[in-house]
Formats: sequence, structure tokens, C-alpha cells
Amino acid sequence: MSIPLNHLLIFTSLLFLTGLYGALTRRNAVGILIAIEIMLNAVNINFVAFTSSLKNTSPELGQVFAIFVIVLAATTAAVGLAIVVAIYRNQKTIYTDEIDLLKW
Amino acid sequence: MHLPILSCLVFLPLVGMILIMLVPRGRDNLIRGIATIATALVLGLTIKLLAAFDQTQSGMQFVEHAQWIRELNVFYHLGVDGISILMIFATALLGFLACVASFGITERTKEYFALYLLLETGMMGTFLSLDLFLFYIFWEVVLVPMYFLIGVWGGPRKEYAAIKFFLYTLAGSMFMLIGILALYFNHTPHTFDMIELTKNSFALYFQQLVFLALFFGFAIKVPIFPFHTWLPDAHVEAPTPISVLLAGVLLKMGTYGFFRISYPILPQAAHWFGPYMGVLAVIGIVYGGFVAFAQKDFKKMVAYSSVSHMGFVLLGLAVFTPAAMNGALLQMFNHAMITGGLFLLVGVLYDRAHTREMDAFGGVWSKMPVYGSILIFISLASLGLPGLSGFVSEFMVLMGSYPVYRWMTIASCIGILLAAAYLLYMIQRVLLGPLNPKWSRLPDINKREIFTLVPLMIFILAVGVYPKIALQYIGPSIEHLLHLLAGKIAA
Amino acid sequence: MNAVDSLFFIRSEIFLAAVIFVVLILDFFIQQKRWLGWLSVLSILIAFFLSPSFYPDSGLFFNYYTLDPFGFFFKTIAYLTIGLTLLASLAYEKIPQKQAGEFYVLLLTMALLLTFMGGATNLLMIFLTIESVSLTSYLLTGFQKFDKRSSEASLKYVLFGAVSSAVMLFGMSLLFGASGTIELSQIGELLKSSASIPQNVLTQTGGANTHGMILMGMLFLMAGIGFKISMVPFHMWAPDVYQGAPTPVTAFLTVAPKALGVAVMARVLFFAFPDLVHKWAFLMTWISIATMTIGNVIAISQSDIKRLLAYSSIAQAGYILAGLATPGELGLQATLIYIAAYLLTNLGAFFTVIAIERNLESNELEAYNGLSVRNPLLALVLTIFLLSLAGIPPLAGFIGKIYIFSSAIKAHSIPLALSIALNSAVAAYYYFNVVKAMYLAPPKVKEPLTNPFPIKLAIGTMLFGTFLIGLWPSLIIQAVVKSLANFPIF
Amino acid sequence: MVTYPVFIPLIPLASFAIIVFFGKWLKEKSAWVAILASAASCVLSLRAAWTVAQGGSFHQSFNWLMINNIPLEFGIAIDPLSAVMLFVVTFIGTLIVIYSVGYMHEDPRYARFFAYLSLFLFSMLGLVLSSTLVQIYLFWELVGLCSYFLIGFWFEKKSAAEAGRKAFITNRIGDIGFFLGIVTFFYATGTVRFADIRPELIHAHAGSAVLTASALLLFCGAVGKSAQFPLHVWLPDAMEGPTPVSALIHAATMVAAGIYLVARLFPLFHAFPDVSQVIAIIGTVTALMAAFFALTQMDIKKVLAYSTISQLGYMTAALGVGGMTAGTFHLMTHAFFKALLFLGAGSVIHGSGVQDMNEMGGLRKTMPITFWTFVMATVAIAGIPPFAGFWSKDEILVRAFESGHRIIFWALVLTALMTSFYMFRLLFLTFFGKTRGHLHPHESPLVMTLPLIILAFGSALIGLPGSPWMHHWFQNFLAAGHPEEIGMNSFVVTISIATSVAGFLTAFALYVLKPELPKRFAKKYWVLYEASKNKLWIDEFYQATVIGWFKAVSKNAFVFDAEVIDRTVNEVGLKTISVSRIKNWIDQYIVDGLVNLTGWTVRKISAVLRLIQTGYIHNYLFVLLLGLLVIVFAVFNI
Amino acid sequence: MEIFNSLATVSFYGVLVGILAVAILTVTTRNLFHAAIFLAFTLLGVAVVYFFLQAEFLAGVQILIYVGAIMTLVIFAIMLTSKIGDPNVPQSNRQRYPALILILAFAVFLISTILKTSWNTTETLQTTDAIRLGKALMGEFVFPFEVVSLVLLIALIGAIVVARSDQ
Repeated sequence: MSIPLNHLLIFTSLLFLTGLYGALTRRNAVGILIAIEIMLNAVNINFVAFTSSLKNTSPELGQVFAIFVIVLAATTAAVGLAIVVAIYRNQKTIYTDEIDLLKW
Repeated sequence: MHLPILSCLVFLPLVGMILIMLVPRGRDNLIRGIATIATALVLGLTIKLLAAFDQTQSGMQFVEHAQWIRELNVFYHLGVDGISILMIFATALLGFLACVASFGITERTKEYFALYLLLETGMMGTFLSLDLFLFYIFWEVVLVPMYFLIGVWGGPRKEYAAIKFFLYTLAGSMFMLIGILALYFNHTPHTFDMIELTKNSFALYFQQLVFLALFFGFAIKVPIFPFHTWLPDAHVEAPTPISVLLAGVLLKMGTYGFFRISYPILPQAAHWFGPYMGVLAVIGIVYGGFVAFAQKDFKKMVAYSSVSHMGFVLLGLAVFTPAAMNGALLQMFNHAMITGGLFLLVGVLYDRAHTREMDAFGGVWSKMPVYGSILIFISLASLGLPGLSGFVSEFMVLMGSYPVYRWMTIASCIGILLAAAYLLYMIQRVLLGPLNPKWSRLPDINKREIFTLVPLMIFILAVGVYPKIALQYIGPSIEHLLHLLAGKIAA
Repeated sequence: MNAVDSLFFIRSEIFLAAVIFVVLILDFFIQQKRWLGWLSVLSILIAFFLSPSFYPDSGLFFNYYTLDPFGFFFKTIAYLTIGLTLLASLAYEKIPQKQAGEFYVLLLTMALLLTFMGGATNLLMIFLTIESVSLTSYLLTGFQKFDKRSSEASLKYVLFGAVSSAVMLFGMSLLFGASGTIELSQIGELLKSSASIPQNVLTQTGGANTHGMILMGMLFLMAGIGFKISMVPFHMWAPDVYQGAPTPVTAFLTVAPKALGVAVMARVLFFAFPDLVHKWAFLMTWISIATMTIGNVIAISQSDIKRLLAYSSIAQAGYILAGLATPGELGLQATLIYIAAYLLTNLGAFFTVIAIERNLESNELEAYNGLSVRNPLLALVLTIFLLSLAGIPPLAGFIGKIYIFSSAIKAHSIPLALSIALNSAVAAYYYFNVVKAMYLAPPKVKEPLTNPFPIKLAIGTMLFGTFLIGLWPSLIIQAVVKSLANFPIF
Repeated sequence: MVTYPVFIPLIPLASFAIIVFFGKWLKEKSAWVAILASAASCVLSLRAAWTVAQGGSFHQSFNWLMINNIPLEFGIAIDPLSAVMLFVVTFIGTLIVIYSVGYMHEDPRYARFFAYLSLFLFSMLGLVLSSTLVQIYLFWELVGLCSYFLIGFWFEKKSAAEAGRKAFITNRIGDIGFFLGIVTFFYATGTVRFADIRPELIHAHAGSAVLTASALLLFCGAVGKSAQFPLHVWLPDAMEGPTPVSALIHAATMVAAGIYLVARLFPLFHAFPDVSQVIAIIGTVTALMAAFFALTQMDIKKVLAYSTISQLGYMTAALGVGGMTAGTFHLMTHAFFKALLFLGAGSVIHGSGVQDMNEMGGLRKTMPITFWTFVMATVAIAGIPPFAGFWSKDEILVRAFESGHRIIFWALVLTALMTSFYMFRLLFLTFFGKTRGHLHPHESPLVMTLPLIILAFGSALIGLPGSPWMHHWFQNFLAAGHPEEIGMNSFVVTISIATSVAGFLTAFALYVLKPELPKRFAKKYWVLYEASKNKLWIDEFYQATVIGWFKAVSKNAFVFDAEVIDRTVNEVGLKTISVSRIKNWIDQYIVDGLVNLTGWTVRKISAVLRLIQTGYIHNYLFVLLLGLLVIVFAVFNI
Repeated sequence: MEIFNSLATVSFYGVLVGILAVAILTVTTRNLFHAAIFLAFTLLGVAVVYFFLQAEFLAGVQILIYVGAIMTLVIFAIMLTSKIGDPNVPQSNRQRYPALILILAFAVFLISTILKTSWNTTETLQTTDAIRLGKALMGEFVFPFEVVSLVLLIALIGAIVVARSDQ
């Protein structure tokens, strides 16, 4: 291990929070989806880092987990973007602060 | 074949309801017939029950006991004793009479009578249940038809009155449920059985908490000051027969709860809360009387008079003397008859004149001599004229409460004075004085209406002249209850 | 248990998977899509009866799918919900007829995924199934793809869901790091052993101190599951989604994913964190109170019946969580019983709403005015469901409420008990607003309402169930007791 | 075994029932039912009284209620006291029922009137025959009820209806005291049976404060019913009723029930000198005050009403100073001559059609029978020997004199003077001089004059059994073996006769010789005149204080109910609107309640909270994370 | 070796800082198209991190699926919804500062918790290879694997249904 696990963890936390910030502040639905991808990547680094450097676990476990995360992230992105396309078709916008038919 | 008479009492109306639901819409006479027959059968069975009832026994009779929910130790447990028998009878009688009085309902008859019968099932079940779980269920079952009966067939502000009634009572019963469950869990083995629970020895602190929880449920129903504000609204808006049941039976469910649940199961707490209940009772008596006096609406006046009269029941409960307890229970019965009658009479007038403003009338007695005489008769009973039933129970309560709470008793006497004041004032404004020419064509009370009133008058007079006919049923049970209370309180 | 041996036990799931493909293929050939719907309903029924009559001793597929009584209970719930939703959607014309086949496929897949969700006992499967269920739900929500509201709902759903699952995943990664395992029960073991060793010894021996990570992981994980349950403060998506989604989907969404979310939550809390019970029980108490209160209070000012029921279902989630807030045998029983009762009642209510919506083309409360005249039976049925939701005896909802109350009182959780009591009164108010509209308000038009058979069947089933459980609660209680037979209870 | 006295009250009850249920068919014949019934019970009463006079007694009862395991009996008991009352009630009652046939004919509610009379007779006889305090209370209320009905018999007249209510409520006030007195008495002694109330029992509790209070409270009942100060205000108003009613109920019998009660409980009052003193003072004050009021009244019935109050005060005072037999004696004599006076007045009203003495005068010629019987009665009440009033009044004065209460004695003497004066004033104003109004008076029919004649003989003779000429037979009979010492005090006799004559002379001077004098006196002593005429403004005082206060409390309680309990803070905005709609004021207030307050609050909270659901997904996400942060923070810190 | 190691460490830190920087740009840039490009760099950076962690297979997967598939999808979506890429339109909503505060609070909380944490780490990284991963996927993880494949299929069908604009 070249750097301490905690340092890497701080990095992934910050990366995760960066993504979160994006999710919170983006107006554009696609932008939010992009931000979510960043968050998921942070999580994946966590899994890989843990599985590689911890004593009481196998190196495959975390990596397989990460693979599943990637696959589902891809699916989510696909579904999410399909929905974005659908809403663009219906409401001609994908800005979240313009999409408020349903409220209160 | 041994007839499970109590189950019949509870479920006969339900059968009637199902039959009515099967009848096609529009067959009003058939529907009325079914409802009348169902309620008449209940009344008949009740009379049979009265005849078969062993007056010397203090315990439960005609007990029906069957397991219902094994996992919760819930039983289908019905029984009747001196405490409940009069209320059963009052329910059956008023149920029948109010059903006859409901013939005037012409709108959505099918729903009306179906709900009406459901209501009767609920009321009967409440008075007959010996299992808290069952009791609670019936208690709640009463609420729903009541909501509709007020809400659909009520007066101009029916929606408001109905939901107010419903929410008030529901909130109360939620607290009651908490109390019931607390009892359940603190008794080993866990049980909802009222009889079993009386054998407990809960700590005082626990008893007080549970008593308070139950108190909210019962007090709202009674209603005890300051939980009474739903009552005038509900009464004013409800159709006449429903007002009758509301005042005649539903209010008693609250005080019955004290007799049946709070007192035997939580004796020390009951004793501890006695003085506070007494104070609330006196406030209710006097306050209700004063407010009744200020009313312009006939029905509202009667409604507030209920607050005042139910205060006597509470006062009787607050002291632990035989006279007061007997009196309180008798007052429940008497008030059912008297107020039931008064509401019927208000209804008679309202049906004809379409107003309840007392000032709008005047001199009606000369146009409606029979009506006027009946109204005066029942009003006199309500104001506690000796020889009529109201006097006996109020007398017993005051007699019983005097040695315990002297000043409260004296203060309650103001209530008696007030009763005379507001009832005579009512009579004056409605019946006496010069005839308002607007009412020169009022027809007198008709035969059907008289038919609904005569039985009530008979009981008012009979109990007033010879109270033993009612007291003989309740005496041993009250004695038993007091004995139980005395033992527990001393311990 | 290895994969080959496991196959025997998942025959119903395999059957269902096969049906999914069959329907997909038949979709190309059959123009009358409702036959596909009936086929789906039938296959759900068959699949249910194909379930093995006994349970394996260990988790299937190397512990990636646990088939136990607890899971079976939720499987029943999932199948029931899906089956009835299928029935109801047969009568829901707003689903584009062309895509109806895919709609049924999605629902069938949902049934399968929910089953797996109920059998998930490790973090990977939890993530996988929650995410898959969510994905399918997003699609179902957006299925009325030319409806602005539907697609808006699904957009909000997908964005909210994706963020929640990212948060959950982050928590999972921390848990994985802290324990080195993804098995819930092993996490529990580890926590137990680390709790028994004093902290200072650990640091001296160069051991790990991951307490903070575990706690953080647990909470993040709970957030992700809470999103499914729509518990406060992770509920914000729910009203919009429930309102916007096609009504049968709403019916389904308010019940099944929520129930399964609770199942997962229970498994996580009881298997992985029994030693943190004091923390999460406290948390659950207040979350439960907040959930029921916010749901009920906001529901009061709603005028759209779907949105009203959406908030109501948030509140109901609060009651369900109350069972978890008072951990113990009774609490769990309460949770399960409440879920069952809630399923019957809430589905019933929504189905009735579907039946009305079909005719009125509106979900506004005003449109319900005088419904009791236009269709007395429907009004009566909806009233009964609403009463059951309000917890009035002798209906299913009452049994649930009694149990929830009991568990709160038995655990001496006075705030919880009081909150349930007050909330019940508040809830009654808005339920009765609907009743008021139906019975007390005069109708604008008098024409009667008519409905096709499937929806009647669905409503009838629910009505029967509501009364059955209300009058014969032993039935559900016994089932629940059985399903909790080997659930770890402390 | 049921003995015949049981039927004494039951026969009128049966008559009542018959007339109520069959009145429609009986019509005029209802009167005969009532007459027969009262005559029958009169006969039975006489027989019973005869038996008692022979030393017998009746007592019959059954258990009515159990109060804390002490049985409360219900029954009849006849002793000398009740025998006297029985005689008075049934005898006078029968005469008045007969009289009513004439007086009430042509009234649309003719049958109902006789039903009420029968009911009253039943109640009054029940009262007299009661064997316990509770029972007496029961009938006490019933007679009050009959009085209420009969005062308001012409209920179309607002004043009549009002008067009935006033009577009932005023009585109720006294009755509450009575009721509490019974309760306290019961708990102090453990019994309410009259048979148990003997000096021995009372002595066992001598000096007991509770029993003192009890005695005072019991006396409250008498104050109400016998119209003693300060509850006398109802009786003059009660004259709104038909005159036979005034005669029977508000002069002869019912109002005497209070005196009867005090006499009944004499051992109790006698044992507490303080209480006796209160009774004596109240009696005296009442007697003096009412006589003073009677001086200036111009309504013939009002004069008689105040006279009744005054005479009742006399009796009360007698009982207060220890003259049990004296009081009772006066009760009996008063019943006769006052009934006669009222019936005579009734006859005058019937014959002339007016009640105001300003319009009368000179009726002597047109109504001779009425005039002569009226003279008999006036002489009796004025205390001219040997008529009835003289003997009883004299005995009371003797009692008062011997008791040593000088002020009371002189006050009573003054009362006697005024009595004589206002009675002769009435006589002169009505029958002498010239007719002042436009009247066409005629003599009443026989059915009315016959009772007058009988009563006139009664008024003349009924005093004799108590006179020294018959060795105080009556007093001995009443004291039943414990004869009180009856002294003839020549000083008192002289004073008594002197006052009577003085009263007569003054009246004669003022109203026959110089009819213009009274007006001058009225101007000169206008303070006294106005005080008397306006009855010391007591009614007005009550109206302003007690009744006003009562109404205010009632109104405020209702407002409190609507505003505070039912409404509270609710909708400050609406309040401003409601000011503009004062008509719907109360409605507006009832709309909202504590429940509504809660409901309103919840609805408002709801309306605010739903705004959190902005519809913007980024806000939702923000809430999610904020919530998570809060949760994490909370859980880490517990 | 020592120098190589420290060089690797320094470059690792450098990569991490770089990723963070690019990620921040991704979420803040006004041009959505630029954001997509920055995302691609972020994802590439993550792949580099996997290399550092000696998870070569995963790094490959990352590049293939993310940079290949997801990026394509994203850009495709941006194109489809056109105009949106206009840099003059503000790309962040009005809750920027509250969000920043929230994120900072989270950061403080997370980092302080992480700093309190110690791990039971191995001396050297545990490594694995594609074969073992493949065996695991088809062995122990076969069930989730199958489930995911089913989900993928159905989700894609669903996505197509929803996205297609037929009538």
C-alpha cells in the first residue's frame, strides 16, 4: 500500500461529497445524473481499497461488489436518461426548477 | 335449546341491517318494517331478559364466553349484571322508540335504517361486553354510524357537527385504548377480561395513569366539563331520533365505563381521583345549568341540560356511598328516559314549525294541548319534581354525596334550582303566553308520536313513584362493587 | 448451499422468470394484451403455489438468497400485491395498450425482484435488489410516457433514488471496510466480539477501531432503505411520485416496496446491529413519530385523493416503523401484522380510486361529491377501506393498530403511544374528508359509475381480506408468528 | 292491610286521572267528579279526625328507598295535628270546588281546572298525611307544581305565566334549603320519620351545630311556601290565578303548609331557642311588613294577598315564641275567614267584572249575600269577639306577651291594628259609598253564594272550640295529653279588642265619613305612602340584584362556553368580521372550539408544511441530506 | 526502489488531487458538455486509482463501461435535449450556498470520524486477477450475477419503451 487507507478514505469522501454537491446544485437533470456517477465512483474506490488492504477479507469480494455497482450504475444511467428524454418530450425542459407540476 | 340471548341482542340488529341492505332502494315501507321488527325483537328479548334476570345475584348472568383471538387472549365474553341491565333496557327501549320516530325520515331511507341498526348493535355490544377488547370494538363501532347519521341526515351545520363529534370521541377513545393496553400488559397473564382484571393489585401510580387515560375516553363521551363542547353541536344538528339515542344511550356509555371498568379495576385510583371528579361534576351541574338558561335554541337547551344532569351521575360516582352509587346508576336510566323524551318532543315541534327558536313560539299549549301537557310532564321530570323519576336519582345522589362532600352537594343544589329556571323559562316561551298567530294552524301531536312518548312517560312516573322497580335490579351489583372497592381501598 | 442444490428451492422464481420471457415473446404476437395480463395473474398464482413447502437449512446460492419463513411472508406480500396490481391494471385504460405487454413484464420482474429483496441477507444482495426494484419502479412510474405528470414523477423518482442509493452504497462500503464482510449476520458477530473487547486493548494490540465507521455506515444504509420505506426525512419523493404515477403503480408502490423495505430494514437492524439497538431504537422512535406526524398533518390539506393517500401512506409507514422502534417479539409481530393489514386496506383504497378515476377522469376530492348516490357500493367500499386505514374496528387496520399500540405500550414508549393516538385522530379527520365528500356533499351529475370485472375482483378480494383479518385476526397473527419463528429476537 | 285513610288522598287522585283521560267526554260533568271526590275525602277525613279525637291514630307505610342501608319509608300517619289539617283542607276544599262551578263556567279549560284542583287536593292531603320529611318534601313540591299550574291557568296572559314561574322558582329557592335541611337532619339524627322526632331524640343532639343548621334550613322551606320575608314576593303575583285558587291554595291551605311543617317539627325548633328566635323575628317582620303594604293597595286581591302574608307571619311568629297550638289554631281560623274573604272577593269580581277598588263602591245593595258574608269575615279577621279570629289572635298575643319578647309583642299588636284598619278600608271601599266605575253588578249564583254562607258560619263559630268557653278543647286535642298552660291575660285581651276597634274606627272615619282625607294623608306622608304602595321596592331590588346577577352569570357562562372553551384563539381575523355581523355573533363563536383550535392549528400547520414539498427535486435532495446529517449528528451524540 | 515507491506515492496523491479538481469542475462548470468531458476525465482518473490499487481488471471495466458506455449515453442525452448546453443558461440552482454549507458539514463530520478510525490493514495489497474474478462471478456470485443480467435486460427494454416517442 502506497498511501494510508485513511487518506484514501478522505479522498473518496471528498469525491463523494463533490458528487453530492453536484446533485444538490445542478439544475439540469443530466447534470445531476453526472454528479451521481461521481458519487458511485467514490464508493467503488472505497470497495476496492478496502478489499485490497484489509486483513479479514478476500480481494475478490470488494471488486465483485464494485463490478455490480458499475453495472447497476450503467443501468441507472440508461433508465435515468431514458426518463430525461421522456420528460424533455413532454415538458420541453430538463431543468429541475422548471419541473414542478407535482408539488404541495 | 338454550338461546344465547345476549348474542341475539347484539346481533339481531346486525341481521336486520344486512336484510335492509339486500332490499332494493325505494321500498321504504319494507325497510322501515324490517328495522322496526328488528328493534322490537330486541326490545322483546330484553323484556324476557329482565324477567329471567335473578335480582338477588350480584354477579354476571347469562354469560357467554368463547375464545376469539387466542394469541391475544381475547374472548367473546358477554354478560349482564345489575350495572348493565338497566342500560340494556334503556337501549332496547329507546332503540325501538327512536326507530318508530324515524319513520319521518324519507331521504335515503335504506342507508338510514341500515346505519341505525348498526348503531344499535354497537350500543348493545358496548353494554354487554365483558372483554375490554370487545368493549373497545363496540365502542368504536358506535362512532361510525353516528357520524353518518348526523352528517347525512342532520341540520344545516351537520358536517361540522358530525366530524366534531367523531374526532372528539375518537381522540378520547385512543387514550382509552392506551389505558386498556396498559392494563393488558401489566396483568399476568395478559388478559382483556374485565372480571379477571378486577382481581389485580396494580400499584397506585400505575392505576392513576391508566385511570387518567380511560378518563379521557369516558369523560369526552359523558361529556364532563370541559370536554362537552361537541355535545351541543352534535345534538342540534342530529336528526331527532339520533339525538334521542345520543343523549339517551351514548352519553351513558361514558359513565358506564366508569362503573364497569375504571372503578372495579382501578379502585385506588378511583378513590384518589374522587374529589377531582366531584369538582368537575359540580362544575358541570352548575355550569351546564347556567348555559342552558342562556340558550335560545330549544334543542341546545336540552343538550346543555344533559351536561348538567350527567353531572349528577359523576357526582354519584365521585363518592363511594351506596346511595350515591345507586343514584348515579339510576340517574343514567332516568336521564335516558327523560332526555330521550325531551328530544322527541323537540323533534315533534321542529317537524311542524321548522324552527327551534324558543322565542319564535308562544302560547302553543292552546293549539297543541296534548303536546303541551306531555312536554310539561317530561320537563317536570327533568327539573326533578318529586314523584317523577328524575327526583329519585338526584335525591339519592345528593343524599349519598352529602356526608362526603358537603359543600359540593350544596353547590349542586344550585343545579336543581337552575333546572327549574331554564325548563320553566322554556315552557313559558314555548307553551305559555299569548299565541303567536304564526302557529295558529299547528296540528297537535299525532298518534305515532304519542306512541313513542308514552312508554317513556310510564317509566318516568313508575320509577318516580316506586323506584324499587328499577333499584331492585341494580342494588346487589352496586353493593358488590362497593364491597370490592372498599376492600381494595382499605388494602 | 451451492447453486445446483438451490435450484429446487427457487422453482417458483424460475417459473416466474420463464413466464417473463414467455410474455415478452408472446407480446409480439398477441394483440389483445389483456390476455397477457390474465396470463401474468395466473402465473403469479401458480408461482406462489410452486413455492417449496419446507425451508432449506442454509441460505441458497452460497447465502445470496435466503429462503426462510420471514422471507416467505414478504414473498406472499409481494405476490399478492403484484397479482392484484395486475388485475387492477387490466381495468386501467391509461396504460398505453401497445406497451401493456411490457408493463406486465415489468410487474412480473418486480415480483421476482421483491422476492429476492425479502431473501437478501447480505449487503450486495440488499443493494442489488433495492436498486433493481427501484429501477423497475422508475420505469413503471414513467410508463404513461405521454403524461407530463407521469414522466415528471419518474424523473424525480430516479434522481432521488439514485442519490439515495449512492448514499446507501457509501454506507455499505464503510460497513464492508469496518467488518471485512458483507454478510449481515457476520457483521453482527463481529460487532458483538468487538464490543466485548475494551477499546484501549484494541489500539494497543494494533487492532482496528472502526466504531465510528460502523455507526456511520449503519445510518447511511438506513437512509437508503428508508428511501424505499418513504420514512421521514427520506420521503420527499413519495407524494409526487405517488401522485404522478399511473394509479395501479401507485397502489403497488405504496405497498410492496415499502413492505419489503421494512423487511430489509428489519433484517439489517436485527442481524447486523443487535448491539446498537439502543441507538437505532431511539432513532426509529423519533423517525416513526416524525413520519406519521408529517404524513398525517400534510395529508390534511390535500385535495387530490391520490396525493392524500400518498401522504397517508407515508404516515402509515410511520406506524409500521413504530414496530421497529420498539424492538422485540411484539414489535416485530406488530410490524408484520400492520404491513399485512395495510396491504389489504391501502391496495383496496387505491383500487377503489382506480375504479372511480376510470369513470370520473379526475382525482380531485371535489369530483367525489355525492359518490354515494352515483354508486353506493363503491362509496361504501371506499369508506370501509378508509375506516380500516383509520384503525376503526372491526377491520384489518384496527388489528394492526392494536398491535402497534401494544408494542409501544409494552416497551413503555410513551411518546410513541401518544403520538400514535393523536395521529389517529388527525388521520381520521382527512379520511373523513373523503367520506364527507362522498356522502354529505350533493352530486353534480347523477350518472352512475360502472366498472369491469377485474377491478371488481381486486376490490372484492381486498374487502374480503379486510373483514377477514378484522374479524378473525388469529389467521394473520399465526402466520406472522410462524414467519418470525427463526428470526433473531432479543 | 290498607285502611280507609289511605283513600283520603287517593280519591282526588282518581278524580284527577278520570278528568285528565276522559275530560274530553265529561266536559261539564268533570266538575261533579271533582266535587264528589273532594266530598268523599272530606267525609273520610272527618271520620278519621273523629277517630283521632277519640284517642286513636293511624300509621301505615312501606319501604320506599334505601339510603345507605337505612330504609326510607313512605306512608301515612294521622295524629291530631294532621287531623286538623285534614279537616281544614277537605272541608274548605270541597266548598271551593263547589264554588268554582259557578266561578269558572264558560271557561274553555273548565275540565282542566277541576283536574288541577283534584291534583292539588291529592298533593295537599298527601302532604298532610306524610309520615316522613322526605315524603313531605315530595308532596311539598307537588303542591308547588299545582300552584304553578293554577297561577298560570290563564297562560295566554303573559303576566299569569310569569307569575306562575316566579312562584315556582321562589319556592324552589326555599325548597333547596328545605332539601338540604332534610339531608343534614338525616345525617345528624339518622331518621326522617316524624314519629321519631320527639323531644327525647332532639335532646340527644342538644347543642349540635349541625342540627341547628338543619333546623334553620328546614325553616327555609317554610319561608318559601308560607311566603315569609324575604321570599314573600311570589304570593301577591300569584293572584293572577283564578280567585277560587287564590282562596284555596294561596290563602287557606297550601301557604299554610309552611306553618304546618314548623308545627310538625315543633320539638326540633323548640329545642333550639336561637332558631326559634329567628323564626319569631321573621314571622313578626313579615306580619308587620305585609300589613303595612296592605294599607295602600287598591287591587282587592292584592290587599287580601298581603293580608294573607301578614297573617302567615303572625302564625310563624306564634310558633317562634313557642305557641304551637296558638299558631295552629290561628291557621285553622284563618283558613276559614281568609277563604271566605277570597271567595267573597271572587264573587265581587265575578259580579262586577273588576278587581280595582277604585271602580267599586256601593256594592252592598246589589250583592247582599256577598256583602253580609264579607262583613262576617272582616269582623273575624279584625279580631272582634266572639268571631273566630279574635280567639286565635288573642292567644298568639298572649304567647308573645308571656314569652317576654316585648318588641315582638308590640309589633304584633301594631299589626293587629293595621289589619283591622285595612280590612275595614277594603270593606268600606267596596261595599259602601257610591259606585265609582261604570259597573253593572249582580249577585252571584247560588252555587257560589252557598259556600260563602257556609264559610261565614264557619268564620263565626270555628273559634269557639279553642275559646275558654269550651275549655280550650281544641288546644287539648292538639297537644294530645300534654296540655299547654292556657292563660287568659286581661291586659292582652283589652289591648287586642282596643286595636280592633281602633282600626275599625279609623277606617270608618277615613273612608265613610271623610273620603277625601286619605288622599291628603298620602300627600303628607308620601314617604310612607310610597313605601307601602311599592312594597318597599323589594321586587325591584330582587330584579336588580339576584335575578340580574343570575341572568348575567348565565349569559356569561354561555359566552364563556362559546368563546373560551369552544373557541379560544381561533381566527382573529374572523373576529373583526363577526363584529360587523353581530346578529350571527353567537353562531360565529360556536363554530370554533378548542377542538377547532386544535383542528385549525393542525390545518394551518398542514398548509405550511405542505409548502416544504416544493416540487423541486433539488430541494427534496437537500431535505434528504439535511435530515441525514441531523440523524447522524443525533445518533453520534446519544 | 525507495525512490520509486515514494515517487509512486507522490504521484498517487497527485492523481487524487487531480481527480478531485476535475470532479469539482464537473459539478460546477456552466457548460454541460464540458461537464461531460470533465466527467470522462474523472472516471479515467478513477481507473488510474484502480491501477494504483492493483485492481487492473476493474480498471479495464471502468474504462470500458463508464468511459465507453455511460459517457456515450450522457453525451447522447445532452445532444438529444439540445439547446440545454447553452452556456448562458445558469446551470446551478439557488441552493448553492446552503448546499455548500451542508456538504462542508458532512465533510467535517466524515473526516473527523475517519481520522478517529484505525484499520486492520495488511502489509501489502491483496491482489486478484480476472480469472479469479470470473470464477467468483460464476461461482459464489452466480445468483446476483443472474439477477443483474435479468434486471439489465428488463431495464433496457423498459428504458426503450419509455424513451421511444411512438404514439
